[in-house]
Amino acid sequence: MRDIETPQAAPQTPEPAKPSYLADGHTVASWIFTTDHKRIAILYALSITVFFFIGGAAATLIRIQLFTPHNTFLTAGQYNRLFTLHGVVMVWFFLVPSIPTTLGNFLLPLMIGAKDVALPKINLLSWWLYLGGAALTIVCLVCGGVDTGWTFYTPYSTLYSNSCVLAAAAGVFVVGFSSILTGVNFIATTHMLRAPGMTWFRLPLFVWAIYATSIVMVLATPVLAMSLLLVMVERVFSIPVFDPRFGGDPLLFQHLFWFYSHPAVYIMVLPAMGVISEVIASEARRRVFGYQAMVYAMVSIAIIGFMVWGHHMFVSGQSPFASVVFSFLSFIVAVPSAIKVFNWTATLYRGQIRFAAPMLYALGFLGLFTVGGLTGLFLAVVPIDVAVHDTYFIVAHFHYIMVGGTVSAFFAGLHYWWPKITGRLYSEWWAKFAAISMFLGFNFTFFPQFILGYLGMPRRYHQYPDQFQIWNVLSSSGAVVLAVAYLLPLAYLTWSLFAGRRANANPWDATGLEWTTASPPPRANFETRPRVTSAPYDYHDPDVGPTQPNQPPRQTQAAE
Amino acid sequence: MTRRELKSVVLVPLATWACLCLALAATAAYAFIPDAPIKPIAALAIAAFKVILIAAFFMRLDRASALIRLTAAVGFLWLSFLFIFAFADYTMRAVRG
Amino acid sequence: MSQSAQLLHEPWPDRPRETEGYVFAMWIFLATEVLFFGALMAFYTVNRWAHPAAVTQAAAHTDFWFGTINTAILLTSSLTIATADRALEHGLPRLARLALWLTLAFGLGFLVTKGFEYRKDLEDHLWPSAAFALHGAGARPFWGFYWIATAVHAVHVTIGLGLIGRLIILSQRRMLRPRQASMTVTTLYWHFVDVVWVVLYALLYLVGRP
Amino acid sequence: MNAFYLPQASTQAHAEDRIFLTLLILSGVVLLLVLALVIGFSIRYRAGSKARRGPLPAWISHEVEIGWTVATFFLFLFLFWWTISAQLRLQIPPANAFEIHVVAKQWMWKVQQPSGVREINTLHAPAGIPVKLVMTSQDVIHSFAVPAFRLKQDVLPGRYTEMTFQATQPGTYQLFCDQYCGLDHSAMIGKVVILSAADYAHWIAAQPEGDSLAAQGEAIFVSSGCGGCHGQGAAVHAPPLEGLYGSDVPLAGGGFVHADEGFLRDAILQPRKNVPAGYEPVMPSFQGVLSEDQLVPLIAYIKSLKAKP
Ligand code: HEA
Ligand code: HEA
Ligand code: HEC
Ligand code: CUA
Ligand SMILES: [Cu+2]
Repeated sequence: MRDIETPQAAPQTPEPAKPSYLADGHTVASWIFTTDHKRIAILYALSITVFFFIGGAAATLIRIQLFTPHNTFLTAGQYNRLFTLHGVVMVWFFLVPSIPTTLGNFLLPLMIGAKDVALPKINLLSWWLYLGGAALTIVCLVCGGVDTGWTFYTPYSTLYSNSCVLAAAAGVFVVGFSSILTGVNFIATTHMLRAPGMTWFRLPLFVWAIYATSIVMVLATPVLAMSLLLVMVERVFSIPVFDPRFGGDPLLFQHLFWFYSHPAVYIMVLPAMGVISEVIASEARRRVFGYQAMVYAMVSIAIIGFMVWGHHMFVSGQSPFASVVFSFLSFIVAVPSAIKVFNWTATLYRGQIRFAAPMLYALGFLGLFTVGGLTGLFLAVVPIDVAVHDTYFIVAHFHYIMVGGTVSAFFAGLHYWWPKITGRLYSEWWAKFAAISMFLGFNFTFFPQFILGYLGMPRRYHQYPDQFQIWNVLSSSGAVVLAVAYLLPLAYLTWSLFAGRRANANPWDATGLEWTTASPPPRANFETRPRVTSAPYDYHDPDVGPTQPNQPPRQTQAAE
Repeated sequence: MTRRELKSVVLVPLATWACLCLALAATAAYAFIPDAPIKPIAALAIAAFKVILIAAFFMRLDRASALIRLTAAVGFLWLSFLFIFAFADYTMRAVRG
Repeated sequence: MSQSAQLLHEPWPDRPRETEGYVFAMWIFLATEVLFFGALMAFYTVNRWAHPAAVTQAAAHTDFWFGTINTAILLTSSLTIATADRALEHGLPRLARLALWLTLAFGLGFLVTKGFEYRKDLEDHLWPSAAFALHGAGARPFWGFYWIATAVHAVHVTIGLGLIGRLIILSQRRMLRPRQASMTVTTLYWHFVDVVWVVLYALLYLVGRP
Repeated sequence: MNAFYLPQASTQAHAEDRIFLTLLILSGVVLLLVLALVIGFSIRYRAGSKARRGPLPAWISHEVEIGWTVATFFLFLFLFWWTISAQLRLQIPPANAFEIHVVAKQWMWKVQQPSGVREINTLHAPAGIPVKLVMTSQDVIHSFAVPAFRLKQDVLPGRYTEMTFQATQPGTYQLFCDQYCGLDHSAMIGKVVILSAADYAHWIAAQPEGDSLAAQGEAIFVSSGCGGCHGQGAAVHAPPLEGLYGSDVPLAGGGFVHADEGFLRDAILQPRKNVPAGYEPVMPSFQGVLSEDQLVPLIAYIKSLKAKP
């Protein structure tokens, strides 16, 4: 807190050895009441890790149950509560906050050359709201859990479910406001606090990604909040909102929910795209191919992403003509994603490609995101969606993008910026090993689910007809590999904190302002206010190309 | 108080408020005219007029930067997405292929 | 805290930039609020679209006078807070404080009136549960909307009153400086609360009059 | 039913599989292309390799960027057009489909054949002709899904949804509830038995003698007192129901509404919703009085009332 902060002399006299933000106060209060964006990033990182493993434990139990067709390991009621918990926790308490609140919080001010985010106290409030939402979710768990599915469809959630819907919905409501405040903060930061010379088209793509994500957070999340509020009101006060007996329309809930939840999938994938752009450019030692196209692609995903939500409702009883419109727009929104995949691929062309652990995760992302995205296109086709809606095909599609894509990217970013965040280097061998096992384990777990889905196995089934068993066994076995692969980083990253080699300011020889300051950075981020004089990703002379391996970047984007 | 202060601190807000009150009276009166045409549209149009007055003169959009104006508009633009696409469903539901 | 430490830790290079940033952030937040209330109004619109006659009939039971008086109160409170903001800007802190007190009073007046209106509604069995007075599909959702929308709005009014109270305390302690961000930000928020009410007024109180 | 193969048992299944296969091949090609490039570049341009890394002329990146953007866009446009036209062809309901009623509830499927035969968790239907399911739910949302037909449709409370299929092969196919509906969602499964037209007639005949759906409806019509107003010589001025189904009803508020099942349902449960021109809105609501199971035959009965010449 304030009084513990080092009472430094005036900033004009640069002192070489400012203490890092980690050394700036050691009490618990200096952490949980900090307004330092870097410390808040760490707080978030710890919180979402806890929730990732809660969600992962639920996934583990789900996969154990599905090992055999008529398993009685879990009762139907327990199973329903588990997949709901898994979905709710993984989406709102892990994946939505994951990259933005950890890497985004840590790096956004660093990358644009600012001392902090625009509203540091609001940033802290966001984290406390996250905790509040998390606490409500735990309350819900303790009271027996919730069994509506993460989608809270009415009238089941309002009139029929005998579970703790209220606490769960309230938890998501609260965490929604956490994400809104984060979005507000990041947008204001990006607009107001860029260092001199940091024009819009000199922003690193990660900043653009966070910016686009924040727009979606700010404009989509309130609709989720309202739809959940309506569910809570209908459930508690029996005020009919969606109740068909009194003229309400259950589909209205679905419209409102997906108005948020489709854009939310872009909240989950845009930051990942930002991370991948940074990692690939740095590891290929090349300027990102088509920088401007990448920017426009992300912004158009953020905007068009709001107009496609009805593709979740093709068989819901929505008008078939509306389905035509939504199908069309779903194709359109895929174009910018395609552009991004092509640009990443083209960035590799004529590079000096290194294969450090972050790059392996990034390549994993590239493959898995493409598979997930392509199957998304299948689903945008009405007759195919009519066949596979609410089957494991859907489950496979979104795990490919969210787990194969975003979680891989999260790990890529975590490894890439780990030296900056902690000042330590992890074991490269273990990191590569984990990356490869994650990729293999992932495909092993989720590829069989495409086949299951095509054969018609419905999702949210706690027991299933015998003919599906073989694929489920494969999937469950893969999940074991995956679980181990996810536990590995926990071990070697923790180990690196204590025994890892110290990292210098720029271990990857990368461009970007965050690499011009110390690892870990001082409380105020930079010794002097940086000034930016050139385009991002200045890895090589554009007229020559990266001619030598490990050529250091041209030092044009740096502190004054 | 200088003239400039008087205008900015008192006159502009007061004039805005007077217009708002007139609009309120007008919309209330119109609602009570039996069988007046386009009642819902009139009510909403006057409400929109009031909103614009408040936004422009009370919330100072009249002299705000382009960025602020854009931000103010974006909320409504996005809301229109919600309405347009939701009603793409509702209005077409009764129509048969 | 020393001046230099503040310079070191706050992200803003100077005060005007800071105010600009806070005002911008508030506008972003208001965009969020537009969608928050907008989603609620989508519910209203769908219900009215599906049951036009029933909604008109049900809306005839709202109390026109309470609604209209409250609209007038809220519009006037917008006037006073706008005056406060502008007075502070022009270096007239005493006028600003007076205007803030008036705003607080109007805001409370709004809530009190709303309370009386709620009592009357309850006496008329307009709470859409078992003893609901009206019939027909669409009537209950309409009144559901009434209660939810006015309650959510009242929560916003209450938060706004809290913010205004904070400004008053600051001004008593002579800590309100011209162009202070918290003044402008509170003003914006309060006006937005007014904007919401203006729309609600048209949706709730003007429908179904003879 | 085996682990590797799903029968194609309806015309829709054939159409869907054609599209699926095409997309599979197309995206397989795209995926292979992307992977080949990524792996190829990774090997060729690995750090320190001998490959040439000359400059990239600016126009190349520009043209290439536009090139693949436009190409993807038009490819997607074409895909959309092609798949949606197939869909629009499929979704036009044939004029005189064979109608079967389905009522879903937690956690079972109740089927009412036009002949009046009732079934639970089993649906018998003839092959070779279009069959239209008219479905509703008594509680939450369910989804009637037959993978072998590649079809499903959510079943909603308070509303009728329809699903039309034309089975191509007699056989027994799995029926799932695909929309999560609570505790025993995964037990809400059954079968669809497709019989040749002759077998179907046989099967109907072999069922215990019972009244047809319309006849059952007539009984409900009488016992619920509908005839007191809508019958011959009733004291109340109520619209005649003969020939109502399929006509366009003029409304008191102006305009017309097409009298389909949904209209009849609303007329009985929410009579204020569409008041026909020339009548006082005095009909009581039967919400909560008539169950979904009773509504089905009642509506079938009203549908069977032909206009008097
Ligand atoms: C991060 C999350 C994420 C992302 C990014 C996406 C991206 C996409 N999704 Fe997905 N989706 C989910 C998460 C996500 N989805 C979830 C969670 C659900 C289920 C929710 C539930 O019911 O519980 C779901 C469900 C879902 C459905 C509904 C299925 C159903 O329930 O019946 C549909 C239907 O259209 C769909 C489509 C798409 C499309 C078209 C994209 C596009 O944006 C994808 C674009 C990307 C590409 C297309 C790949 C790259 C492109 C190329 C390499 C170009 C070359 C290609 C060609 C030339 C063909 N998704
Ligand atoms: C970000 C999102 C995210 C992530 C990361 C995951 C991760 C995983 N998911 Fe998740 N999943 C969803 C989002 C996500 N999922 C959503 C939204 C749904 C829909 C819910 C709904 O229908 O409502 C869903 C549904 C879903 C289903 C379908 C359930 C059903 O419909 O019946 C399945 C089944 O296999 C599944 C499996 C997995 C697996 C194996 C992982 C693995 O990747 C997880 C691997 C991680 C670990 C395994 C953690 C390691 C921890 C340990 C090993 C500790 C173990 C401790 C104990 C067992 C005590 N998920
Ligand atoms: C008290 C008298 C009364 C009873 C009992 C009654 N109805 Fe009606 N019904 C009316 C009247 C009057 C109308 C037209 C005005 C309206 O919609 O209220 C009507 C309208 C209808 C319509 C719409 C017809 C059209 O042309 O638009 C249908 C269908 C219908 N009734 C069916 C039934 C059925 C089925 C029952 C019994 C379950 C029933 N009614 C019982 C009086 C009655
Ligand atoms: Cu019925 Cu699931
Ligand atoms: Cu989607």
